Amino acid sequence: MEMGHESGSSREFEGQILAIDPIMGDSLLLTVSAPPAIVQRLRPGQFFNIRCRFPSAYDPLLRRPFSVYRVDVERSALIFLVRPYGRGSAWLADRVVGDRVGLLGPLGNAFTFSPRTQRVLMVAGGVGVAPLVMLSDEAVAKGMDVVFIMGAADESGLLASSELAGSVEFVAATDDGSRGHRGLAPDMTADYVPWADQIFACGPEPMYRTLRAVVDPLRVNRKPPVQISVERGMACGLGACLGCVVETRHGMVASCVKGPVFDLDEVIL
Amino acid sequence: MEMGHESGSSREFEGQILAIDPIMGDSLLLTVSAPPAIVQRLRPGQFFNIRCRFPSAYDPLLRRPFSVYRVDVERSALIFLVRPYGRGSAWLADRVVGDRVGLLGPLGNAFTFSPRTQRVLMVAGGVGVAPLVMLSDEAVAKGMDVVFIMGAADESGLLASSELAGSVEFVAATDDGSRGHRGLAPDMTADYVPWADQIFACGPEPMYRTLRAVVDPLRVNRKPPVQISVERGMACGLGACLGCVVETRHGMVASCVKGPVFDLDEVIL
Amino acid sequence: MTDGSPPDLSVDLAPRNPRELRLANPVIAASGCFGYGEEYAGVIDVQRLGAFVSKGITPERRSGNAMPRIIETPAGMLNAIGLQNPGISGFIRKYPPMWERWTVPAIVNISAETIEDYAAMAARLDEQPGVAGIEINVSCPNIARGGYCFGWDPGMSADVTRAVRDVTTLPLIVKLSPGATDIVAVAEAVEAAGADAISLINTLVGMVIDVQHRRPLLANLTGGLSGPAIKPIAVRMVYQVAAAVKVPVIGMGGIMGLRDALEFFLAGASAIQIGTAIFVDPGLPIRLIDELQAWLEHEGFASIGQIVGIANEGFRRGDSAALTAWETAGA
Amino acid sequence: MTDGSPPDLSVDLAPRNPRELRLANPVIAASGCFGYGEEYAGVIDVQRLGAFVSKGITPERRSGNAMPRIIETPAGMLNAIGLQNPGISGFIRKYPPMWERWTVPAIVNISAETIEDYAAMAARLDEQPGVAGIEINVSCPNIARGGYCFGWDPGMSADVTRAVRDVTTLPLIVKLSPGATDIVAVAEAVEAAGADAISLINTLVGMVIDVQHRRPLLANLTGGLSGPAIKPIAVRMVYQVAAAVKVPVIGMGGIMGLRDALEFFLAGASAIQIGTAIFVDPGLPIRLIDELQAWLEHEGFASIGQIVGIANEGFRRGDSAALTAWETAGA
Ligand SMILES: Cc1cc2nc3c(=O)[nH]c(=O)nc-3n(C[C@H](O)[C@H](O)[C@H](O)COP(=O)(O)OP(=O)(O)OC[C@H]3O[C@@H](n4cnc5c(N)ncnc54)[C@H](O)[C@@H]3O)c2cc1C
Ligand SMILES: Cc1cc2nc3c(=O)[nH]c(=O)nc-3n(C[C@H](O)[C@H](O)[C@H](O)COP(=O)(O)OP(=O)(O)OC[C@H]3O[C@@H](n4cnc5c(N)ncnc54)[C@H](O)[C@@H]3O)c2cc1C
Ligand SMILES: Cc1cc2nc3c(=O)[nH]c(=O)nc-3n(C[C@H](O)[C@H](O)[C@H](O)COP(=O)(O)O)c2cc1C
Ligand SMILES: Cc1cc2nc3c(=O)[nH]c(=O)nc-3n(C[C@H](O)[C@H](O)[C@H](O)COP(=O)(O)O)c2cc1C
Ligand code: FES
Ligand code: FES
Repeated sequence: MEMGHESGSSREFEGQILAIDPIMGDSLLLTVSAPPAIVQRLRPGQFFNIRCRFPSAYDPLLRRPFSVYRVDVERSALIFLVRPYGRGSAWLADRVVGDRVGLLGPLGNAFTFSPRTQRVLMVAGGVGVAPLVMLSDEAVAKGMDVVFIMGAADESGLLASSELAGSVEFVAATDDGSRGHRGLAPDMTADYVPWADQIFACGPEPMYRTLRAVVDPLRVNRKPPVQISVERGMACGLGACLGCVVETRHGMVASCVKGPVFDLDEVIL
Repeated sequence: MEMGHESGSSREFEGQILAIDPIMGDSLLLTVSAPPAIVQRLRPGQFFNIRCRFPSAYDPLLRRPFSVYRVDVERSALIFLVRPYGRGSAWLADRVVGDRVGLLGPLGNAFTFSPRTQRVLMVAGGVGVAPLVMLSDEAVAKGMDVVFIMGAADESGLLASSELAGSVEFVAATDDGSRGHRGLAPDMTADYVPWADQIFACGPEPMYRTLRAVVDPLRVNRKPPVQISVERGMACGLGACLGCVVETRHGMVASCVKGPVFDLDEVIL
Repeated sequence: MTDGSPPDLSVDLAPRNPRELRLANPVIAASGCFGYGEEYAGVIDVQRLGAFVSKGITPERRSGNAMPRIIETPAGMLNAIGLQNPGISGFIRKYPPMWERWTVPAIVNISAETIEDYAAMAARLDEQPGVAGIEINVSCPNIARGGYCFGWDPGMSADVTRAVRDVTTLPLIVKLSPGATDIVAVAEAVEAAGADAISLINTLVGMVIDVQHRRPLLANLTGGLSGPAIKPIAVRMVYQVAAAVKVPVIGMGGIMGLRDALEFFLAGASAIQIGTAIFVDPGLPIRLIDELQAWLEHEGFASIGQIVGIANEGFRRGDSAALTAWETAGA
Repeated sequence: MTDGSPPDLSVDLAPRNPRELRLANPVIAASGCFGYGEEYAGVIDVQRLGAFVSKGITPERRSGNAMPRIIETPAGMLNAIGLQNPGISGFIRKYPPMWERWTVPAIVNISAETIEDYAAMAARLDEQPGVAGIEINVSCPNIARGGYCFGWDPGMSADVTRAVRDVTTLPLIVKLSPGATDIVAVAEAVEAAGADAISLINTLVGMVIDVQHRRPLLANLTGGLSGPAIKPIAVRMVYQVAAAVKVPVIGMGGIMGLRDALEFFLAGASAIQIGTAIFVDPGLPIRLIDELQAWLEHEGFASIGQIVGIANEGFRRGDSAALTAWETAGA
């Protein structure tokens, strides 16, 4: 492997918050400026490790990974979906337009379409919706048919279907039945498994176990294949610390580099 | 000593920021709401221990002591002069109107006028000006004559004389001579020592050593007496940790309780 | 699960001592962080505390170290107060008479440089009204052993404990130093020597360099590190020690809120002490009492005792759940 | 003071070894925080570093601990990676050939559970092109001694050092464990046993309890505490050890910026390692090189060597400035 002896192509930079918009109840969409080369080349499923504190205060210490929800090529900006949950995300949600945030990325691999895919099924749980929005945009742009299943605790946690292209079929599920089907997102997938060429899922880990239980009996020769984005506590985001590993058929691999997207059949959850 | 077995009179409360005004270069005046009983009884020289971080982030950990610059009885508010210096004060200076801050106080003793005092000399160094502004207000209200000497690094660090009552004689000194006399505040005091009934000083510790060197040869029988407010790193602000002690003729005493105001002749600096 | 009555927060910290150390609740203000109790009287309802521990008392009056004595560190602080206190005689004249009229149990923290001095202080406290118990601070240099800290050595810690035990029937807490490589060995030794309870952890020794003046910032050069920064170390030691001894363990180190407090109980602490947090959040100890009660009720526990040690399977089974080599070494 | 040329940042970390360990600057990426160097190639100019230390290598391939392996703590983090690595054979096939084409010195961190295994690994590294030195991680359990950590005992640490010294002439750094009560005794022992340099500190053992699930959060139960939280402990130990030994000391623990780095140099470190900070601020090590140079220039020093240990008067005088009893015990 040849390494740059000159100053390497830095993936660490500061972005400026250009816009903050409410979404999905108490969550926010943060539009953050980024170099054009990064915005243009970004692939759906990739993420950034974001510093969620003032530089001189060391608590909370670590960066937080956030998937890209969408890119805004015209403004040369990345859009993140932030749910104020714990200390880091709450800090981020507390920013105002004009503030600067430290970004490291793009990191990780991406969701990939197979050459002949025409019909795609998205399965999103909560803020897991983020990378699937960008992926849906891309699928629609490629002329694919998209069914987008989304689950949330209640109505307020659901994505507004207007966030997706008009051609996308949006299926909602809520734990309390306040909108759409009562139940979990994976429960809604059964009808679409035979239809789909590929399935893409993003949500909490228990969702994947349920998803596997639902789709496996319906799949033939592991088809349609299922790509999932796993969520692990992270430190470096670059494959150096081995704190974020996922157990796969080929051993423990860093989910920040070999993931976060994995084939459901490859990972041991 | 009898203690309240019922819930004690709490001196810990949250205030809301009502106004933020620039002063003295990069410093700010923060107007913070407080219970009327506290505002009305506050004495010049007392201070509050202010939490300078989000409650869930533990760095910087400790509260920071801030003297009261003035009270606003009508709005039931305390006014603090904040110089963004290190991590805590920078956090405080970063607040916006409407934010809440945690206050503990009032703490400490106060400057005191002797019964027959008519002429008072104030000697302020930098942000040490804060408690002397409130003290000047009080002196003027009591019909005293006030000379207010203030030193700063340069012109931008000086208090605008309009911040003081019109009858106060304001004498400025700057290290670089950009306004007023070139030199330190204590150097300007010599002329006024014989005139003054009492001297009140607030500034960094080296200023007191200089002040002592200037005034001592001019005083007769330690008159006029000099009260100074000392600045020590603090933790509890209540006399419990003994981290803020000052060496006096009577031993090591907690400056947060027996001070911050001391008689210059009592302390060993 | 619960019969409608609120969960029982009370705890006896000296079950093997007839004199008992029964607390209405398991929240204790830590030594050196609460003065002699009176300092916080105007701020919180001191009498509601489970107990409080006095500033460390020494045989003679001490004026403490030169300044600066404290410095903030990342999520923590260093202190080198140097045990400023009136000495055992001055202390006895002033504080126990005041405490006698209080309802909250007052525990006296004692520090000395010889075994004889520890014992002599304890003997004077033995029949002192107003004193509910003694906490022995073994994080002091043993002059007879060239200044090697008592608390770093199981034998020396046990010797102090035994000497104090011989002269008083007061409930006796021994407060361990985290500087000991094998904290479990020290705990077992002081338990065998007669400790009624074990508290931990005291501060870790640290230093901050004043870069501008190119010398250590504290006048004493080093100081004791406390606050949230040390919490993971404290929880680990409580987990280890609680599994190894039968006497109650009192956990402390960086507790800033309910979740931190629960970590210590689940790790095996029967009670907790709050130190540094009192400086920044004086209302915390009282709030914790209410929050603990509400949490126990919500989770369906009838008493605080029911959650002690439940994060440690070995503790629950009643066998000593020593950590494996890799676990203790860190990895 | 300076003759116009920029201050000299270079340092030899193995002055008593003919093979030398000369670094262009004293900023080193720490073991476990920098992978094998290539991970950061796309982010920073790795070749500008003074050196970097590889992830800990073990005799056999290890898949590491179960998840979760890391958890954030106040101003710090706990890790229990469990030394996931390809083993010495897999390692030698893959990395030294890559490093041979780099200009930055690569140091290999080795971990084992027996003295023989340490020596066997060192022997294989001895003539390996691409390897500039060995860092022995003694924070591992010694299987032959019931799992007692090598690094907690001066004798055991010296035995490992001697065994490795016997089989290699490579520059040898021994990395001390802060779990040792008497860190100076361990340092002196490994110096006598042939260490060319001493690095410290490794992580402190900590635990976080997952309150919701009522069990330790890390699958390994405990983990190693690193980051700013431990900096005061690290600075104190560097100050003590640097005053006691003649070999260069490499300081680390919570360095997040220039002031932290200077604290370590002033305390007595000849070089520094950056660990946890790389995760949150990957640009830091390179920035530090420039900032150190600018600071030295501004303060009128001709070389980094001129500031080493100057916060310690005894160090400057050349006599062993042991801390007094109260200083080491904390108080
Ligand atoms: C690849 C990836 C993409 C993500 N994308 C998004 C996104 O688009 N939008 C979004 O809102 N979030 C996203 N997340 C989650 C996000 O990174 C944060 O984890 C989340 O915001 C919570 O962080 P916090 O600081 O708010 O909570 P914290 O304060 O960190 O605490 C949250 C809870 O988790 C626990 N916890 C913290 N760290 C760990 C750990 N390492 N192991 C186990 N428990 C731990 C804490 O104890 C606490 O109970 C993503 C995560 C990953 C890995
Ligand atoms: C009674 C009193 C009244 C005060 N009134 C005012 C006021 O009205 N307005 C105002 O702006 N400020 C006032 N101060 C000062 C204020 O409390 C803070 O100290 C100041 O704002 C700096 O805090 P910081 O967090 O910004 O800086 P920090 O981040 O704390 O750092 C400042 C510098 O001091 C060093 N330092 C920090 N703590 C200590 C310590 N314990 N010992 C030695 N060095 C230390 C740090 O290393 C750093 O270099 C007052 C102080 C006292 C004691
Ligand atoms: C300012 C200060 C003074 C202390 N004095 C003593 C003391 O005199 N005796 C003692 O045993 N512990 C003393 N301690 C240690 C605390 O009681 C406690 O063990 C330690 O601070 C850890 O708890 P914390 O993180 O909650 O503060 C002191 C701690 C601080 C911060
Ligand atoms: C994720 C992680 C993995 C580590 N792995 C090793 C290791 O394999 N060998 C070793 O000697 N030290 C290891 N360390 C310890 C660091 O090299 C360093 O000694 C410690 O983290 C203190 O420095 P810091 O606070 O700058 O991180 C590891 C630290 C971290 C955070
Ligand atoms: S986060 Fe460090 S290896 Fe993935
Ligand atoms: S700040 Fe604690 S005694 Fe003054």
